Amino acid sequence: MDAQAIIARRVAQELRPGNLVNLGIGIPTLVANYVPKEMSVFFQSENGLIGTGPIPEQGMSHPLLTDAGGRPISALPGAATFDSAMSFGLIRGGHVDVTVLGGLQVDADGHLANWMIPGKMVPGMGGAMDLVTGAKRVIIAMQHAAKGKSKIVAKCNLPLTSSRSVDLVVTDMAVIAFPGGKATLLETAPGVGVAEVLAVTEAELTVPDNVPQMKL
Amino acid sequence: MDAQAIIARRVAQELRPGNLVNLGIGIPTLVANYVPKEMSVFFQSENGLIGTGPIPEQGMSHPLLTDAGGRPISALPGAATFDSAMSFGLIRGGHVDVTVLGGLQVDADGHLANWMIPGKMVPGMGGAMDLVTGAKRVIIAMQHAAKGKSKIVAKCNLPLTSSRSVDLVVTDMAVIAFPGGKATLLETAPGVGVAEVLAVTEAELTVPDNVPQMKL
Amino acid sequence: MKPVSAEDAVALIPDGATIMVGGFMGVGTPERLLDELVRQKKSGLSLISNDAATPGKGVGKLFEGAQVSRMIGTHIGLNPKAQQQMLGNQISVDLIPQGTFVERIRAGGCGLGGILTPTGVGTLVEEGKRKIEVDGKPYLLETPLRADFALVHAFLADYVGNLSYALTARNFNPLMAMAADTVIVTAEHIVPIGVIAPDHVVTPGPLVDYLVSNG
Amino acid sequence: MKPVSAEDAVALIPDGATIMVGGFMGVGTPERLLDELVRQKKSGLSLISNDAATPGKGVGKLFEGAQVSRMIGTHIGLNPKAQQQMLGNQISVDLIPQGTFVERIRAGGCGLGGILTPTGVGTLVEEGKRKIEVDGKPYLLETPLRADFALVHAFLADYVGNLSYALTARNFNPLMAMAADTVIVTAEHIVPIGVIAPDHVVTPGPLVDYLVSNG
Repeated sequence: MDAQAIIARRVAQELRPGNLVNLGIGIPTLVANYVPKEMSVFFQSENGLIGTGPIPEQGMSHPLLTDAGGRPISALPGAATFDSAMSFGLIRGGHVDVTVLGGLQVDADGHLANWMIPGKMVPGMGGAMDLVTGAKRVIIAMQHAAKGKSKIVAKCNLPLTSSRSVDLVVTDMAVIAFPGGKATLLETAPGVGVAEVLAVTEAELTVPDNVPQMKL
Repeated sequence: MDAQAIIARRVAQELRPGNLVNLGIGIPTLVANYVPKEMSVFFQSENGLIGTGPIPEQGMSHPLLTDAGGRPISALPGAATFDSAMSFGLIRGGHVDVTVLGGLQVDADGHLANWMIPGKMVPGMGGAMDLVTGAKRVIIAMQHAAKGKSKIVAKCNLPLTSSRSVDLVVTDMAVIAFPGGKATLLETAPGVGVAEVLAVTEAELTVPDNVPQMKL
Repeated sequence: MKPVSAEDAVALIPDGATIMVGGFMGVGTPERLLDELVRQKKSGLSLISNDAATPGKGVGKLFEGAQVSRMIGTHIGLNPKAQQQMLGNQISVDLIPQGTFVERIRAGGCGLGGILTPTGVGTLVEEGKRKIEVDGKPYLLETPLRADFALVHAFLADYVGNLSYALTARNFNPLMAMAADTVIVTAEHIVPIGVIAPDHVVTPGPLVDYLVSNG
Repeated sequence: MKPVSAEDAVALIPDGATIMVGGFMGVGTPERLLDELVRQKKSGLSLISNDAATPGKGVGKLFEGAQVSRMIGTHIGLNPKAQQQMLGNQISVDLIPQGTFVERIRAGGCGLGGILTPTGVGTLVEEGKRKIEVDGKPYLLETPLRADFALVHAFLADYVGNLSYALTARNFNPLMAMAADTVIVTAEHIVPIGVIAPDHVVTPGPLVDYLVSNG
């Protein structure tokens, strides 16, 4: 299983029947592929849709039905569309049960940086700040390290996305939560040992006596 | 013509084609009866409708289509319904061109009191404060005097409805505006002289050289 | 969304709960839930509703058995029972401008800390409120309203809880459906998925906790 | 509402005007008005739009001839032209969170002096903004956004200007239709009165100043 599949598959296990879920672009988008068919989960697209379905078959897409990146999508039976004020009312108002987003850095107390690298092109935060601030549960799906550097850092040096801490980080190596505001290693990826995770993690991790491996 | 008909007929002359108009209860409601049939004016009912029509014929009313007093109404072709946030977004946002409301007192600088008499039962302000604060043009339709006392007062002693001054007052005796913040007599009712108006008006009125009579 | 009977839905509401009830002069009010609140003699309720309707209609029913201890609304002029109880200090009543009322509910449902409105500036309404200037103009800071339960009435509800409303019965219902911990809905018609087109859904299903079955 | 040609509608817009344009990544954008803005070489525009779309699509068209001098939006990442012009300081860009962006437009259209949002607290976004506590929680005061012109794209428009929208092309359009001095609308279909049922009207006709005729 490649790194992205490990992450997406593990995150999918966090979703519960009936959840309203918003998936960010990149790895988070893949999560939808691993939700069991028999489980009804509502996916929101923040450009104004609940009930996002898979990419339509050739010739079946409609130019007025797209995801937040402008790509054609389909809508499932029971879908609902709405304006952007409603969309962000849902997000900021705590009606979105889970958001899954990518990250640049998450630090030891769960703060996230995922929208800006000073000195580089700043595309804009889009809906990320509202999602992290407002969703009931925030899950970060990202590689554990990039270019050999840990993305789980002691303290974010990139600009924060929100003053609110995230709830869970799922990487290709580990699952990390923040009980009591402390980064805690909950699981490791299949074939990855605790020591291996600690060796590539800049943040100090609390390690419980028993750290199971992800069941994928 | 009775007092109410004089007032309603004169107020109707203030409406312009295409205007979005909100009429309060009482005399203001009668204004709709005097709008020329060929003139298209949109009436808003603040419980969520643009396109308010007359009382439906016997057996044609619908329990889910009422005015703000809960009475059955009809809807004209081209009507639109919406929620209360939209309804008051229209009102407070200046999208209502004209509101016509009843008054208890209007004073020399155009301030209105129309929602509360201290010591008496206070029913609540409903939508009145938003209408007076937000509508583009506020017209007060009321009797000139009640129980022998002028309702055009020097200074309101009843609680104000808004810090915003009204634009026009139409009574059974006179039309009064507030150019430069000063109550000014624009017209008198048919058969009513300027002196007669001044005699029953507590507020000091500016009287131009020429005060025509209402053309009804 | 869970299907539920009116009886079981109302049984979830404890005495003393804060309830938001949709409707404008009883139009668009979930009457079956109010009948059940009366039958189950729920008491000490804090009621957030535009008005007190009329005796025997909508939320008006709650005043006959004095089930309301506090009310936040905009107008109670057409319910003599509610007026008597207010004048007799049996219920405390907060009367606020209607545009402010609905924006406070919207703020509660949309995660805002409040809104600034010009309505009420320079009147009795500004008492005790923070006044904030923006671009030299004064506004009142009005804070969010939320409830333990929202009792909502829709015209159509589909099997996943998507709701649409009819005519002037929409009013406060879609706003309240976002501003309570638990949302209970009655609908005139419960219909299969797809009967309400996506563009016509006003309240998306995930906002609805309980849909009262139609017998 | 007045019927108008795209050419005449855009002729109303002076150089240097502030325009709000509906759409999300070019979906739900009034393309004919943008084509006309390009053809008439309007310049120095202040653009309020969620994003910069992509080159050649939606508001993206305005960046090719450098017609924008200022932009307020939430994301410009997919339009290299807009990025270049931002990095080259040819345009000043205010990037703000999307939920804040739409609430500011709504506030502008609904007569609010602002809203309090938790979004952005403790981040770079709070710079220069008033922070206000409500019930012990900090919020940012975000002020209204309005424009001289709103360019709105609907799916259906009827003869009195009532509008409805399709699928994800609704997005910012109904909010912008309330927040500008002059509202210009294009619609995929112009239909007789009554084709859009009252309950399905999203933008009531009186909000529309000009409806662009369909050839």
